[in-house]
Amino acid sequence: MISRWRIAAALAVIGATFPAIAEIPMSERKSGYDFMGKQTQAMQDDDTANAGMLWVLDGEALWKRHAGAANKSCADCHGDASASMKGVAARYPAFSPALGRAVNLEQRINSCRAERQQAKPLAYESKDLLALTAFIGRQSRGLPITVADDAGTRKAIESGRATFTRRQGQLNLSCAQCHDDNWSGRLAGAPVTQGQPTGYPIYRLEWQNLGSLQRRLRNCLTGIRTIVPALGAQELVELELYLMWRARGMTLETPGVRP
Amino acid sequence: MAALVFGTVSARAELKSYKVIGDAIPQSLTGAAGDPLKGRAIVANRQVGLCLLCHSGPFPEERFQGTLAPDLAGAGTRWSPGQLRLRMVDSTRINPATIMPPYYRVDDLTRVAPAFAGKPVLNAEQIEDVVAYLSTLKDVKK
Amino acid sequence: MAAARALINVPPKARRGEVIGIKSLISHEMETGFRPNATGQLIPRNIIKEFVCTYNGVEVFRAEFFPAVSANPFVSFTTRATESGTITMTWTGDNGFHASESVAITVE
Amino acid sequence: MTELLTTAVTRRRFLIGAGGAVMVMAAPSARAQFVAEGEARSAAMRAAIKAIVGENSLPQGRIKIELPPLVENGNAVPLSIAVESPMTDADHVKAIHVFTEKNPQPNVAVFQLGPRAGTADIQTRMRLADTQLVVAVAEMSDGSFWRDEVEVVVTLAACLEES
Repeated sequence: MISRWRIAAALAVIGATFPAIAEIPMSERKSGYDFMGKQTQAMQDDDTANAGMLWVLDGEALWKRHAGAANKSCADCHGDASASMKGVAARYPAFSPALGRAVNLEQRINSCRAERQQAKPLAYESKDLLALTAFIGRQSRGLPITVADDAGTRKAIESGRATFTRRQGQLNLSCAQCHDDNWSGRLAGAPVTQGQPTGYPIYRLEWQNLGSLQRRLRNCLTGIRTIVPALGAQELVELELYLMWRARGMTLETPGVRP
Repeated sequence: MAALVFGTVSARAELKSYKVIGDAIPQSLTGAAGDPLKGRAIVANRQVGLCLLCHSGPFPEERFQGTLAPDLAGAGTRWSPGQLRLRMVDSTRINPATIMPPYYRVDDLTRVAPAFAGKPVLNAEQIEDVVAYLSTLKDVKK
Repeated sequence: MAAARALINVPPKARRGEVIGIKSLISHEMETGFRPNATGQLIPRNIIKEFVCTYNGVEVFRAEFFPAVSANPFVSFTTRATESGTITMTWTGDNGFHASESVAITVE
Repeated sequence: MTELLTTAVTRRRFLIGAGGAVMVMAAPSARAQFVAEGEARSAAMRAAIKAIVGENSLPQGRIKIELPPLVENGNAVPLSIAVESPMTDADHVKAIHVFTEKNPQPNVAVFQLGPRAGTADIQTRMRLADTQLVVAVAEMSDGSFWRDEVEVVVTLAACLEES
């Protein structure tokens, strides 16, 4: 049972390091949405006000576009995304037994391009990859985040958890110190939030653009003056997976709007 | 590996040595008293001292101060200069789980970004300036 | 990829004389011209300057934008439903930018 | 600049104020220069308003700005403006002009409407380079002008990135 395993793992972590507080209880988890002002919430809630929808529209067009040497579109294999992609984004990153590692949605899209379309991979954080990710993510809006329970997934989650709880950088901070222990506080003027990845890719007002969870993670890592892994790095994929596991059962909001 | 060790050693060599007595570093890192006015500027500067990201303090001109750590008002009443110095230099010596970054330690850190590797957050003079400034904060009211 | 993507929201049906709400959102970076690049040089301005809404060919709303309008400009306004027909929104800007979207409205 | 969780300077690189306004809070001379620039910009806003209003009086009233008093990010601040008007052929709002005090340019947007609008009720999103005053002016069909103004406090987003 996953819950028993979770408690055991949590205890192991407490024993290994010095976190002041353990994980956030399930009942106290909050989306970044809950930390936002009413006006920013309203931007997310209204599809004609949510700029992330512009990327969803682009993604819809890309879904139907033929690409690569195979001259196939996503739709040629998967048909109507509202049926075939429903729930998919809510269960990524996922462990790929074939590859022996966790794969995020962006990487999954690119492996489909390589294998089925015989097309070049889309660059990480490129407009097209964000658009397809947002379009696929949109098909799971309102669904609960789910994470598989198998040995490969569990191992990858553990690896992500180790990254989350590791003190690092010149400022010697771990993710957990802010986002588990201090989410009710304010860093300068801004709420710290719990770091629940409920709306990715998000339209971040700061960016004036859509961006991936990895882009957001890299912002925080830059802040604590640590070595920032490249986009797509396995360490970041596993951190993403851990964060999704931490947010399991919470509702996917893609495309989210955040300050 | 050898290069890593060498880098750490050479960086550490730049730091002034100090002696911890109890929960304090009684002696100035530079051997001189700091400048409280410069210290105030360091504390208020969000790129240099970073303090107001987590702490609030008696800075009426600064909006959006942090709430993650104790208010700096009254710090000079609560702590001696030596106690403040150790809390700046390496707060983990007092509380291993603290969120307070070590401002004057370069070893035993993990994966420091290249631009900051081997450098303390503040140098010895800056630490002394901040200690001098915090020591003036006798009034708990802002 | 299309040059620009727009989202517009107009009620498909309205009563004659009813005041209806119209919302529009278009993809555009709205580069201000005041922002330096990595080498410190200003990135040239590239904004949408004008937004016009016509109702069966008659202009009912117009906006002039400056660089202080946010990226991916959003505008919401109202108009009176007068007759069935077409509502068209047009955006024009720097570097020959031009985009247009139309929707039908039925007025009873 | 690899700094940090949140900084005024880094933030400005993302905002429209970036150009000439890059400055360091700690340096008194830079700060003074920024204050001087701020005053110059206030004067620029007054001049921009005068270019529309001319010698007419500009009382407060009839127009209402809604802006969150404290916003989370200056890059996209939701702005609502409503003007009391019957919006008839004889008595309507011709235009709404929006200005700011401390952006590099005082003009934000001009909205032209007429009796067919039914109401004078518009929404958009604007950029605010810093905490400052936003002024909206309604130009009425009878030639009168009305204004509203609101001070908006802009917070700094946490955890910015290098550009």
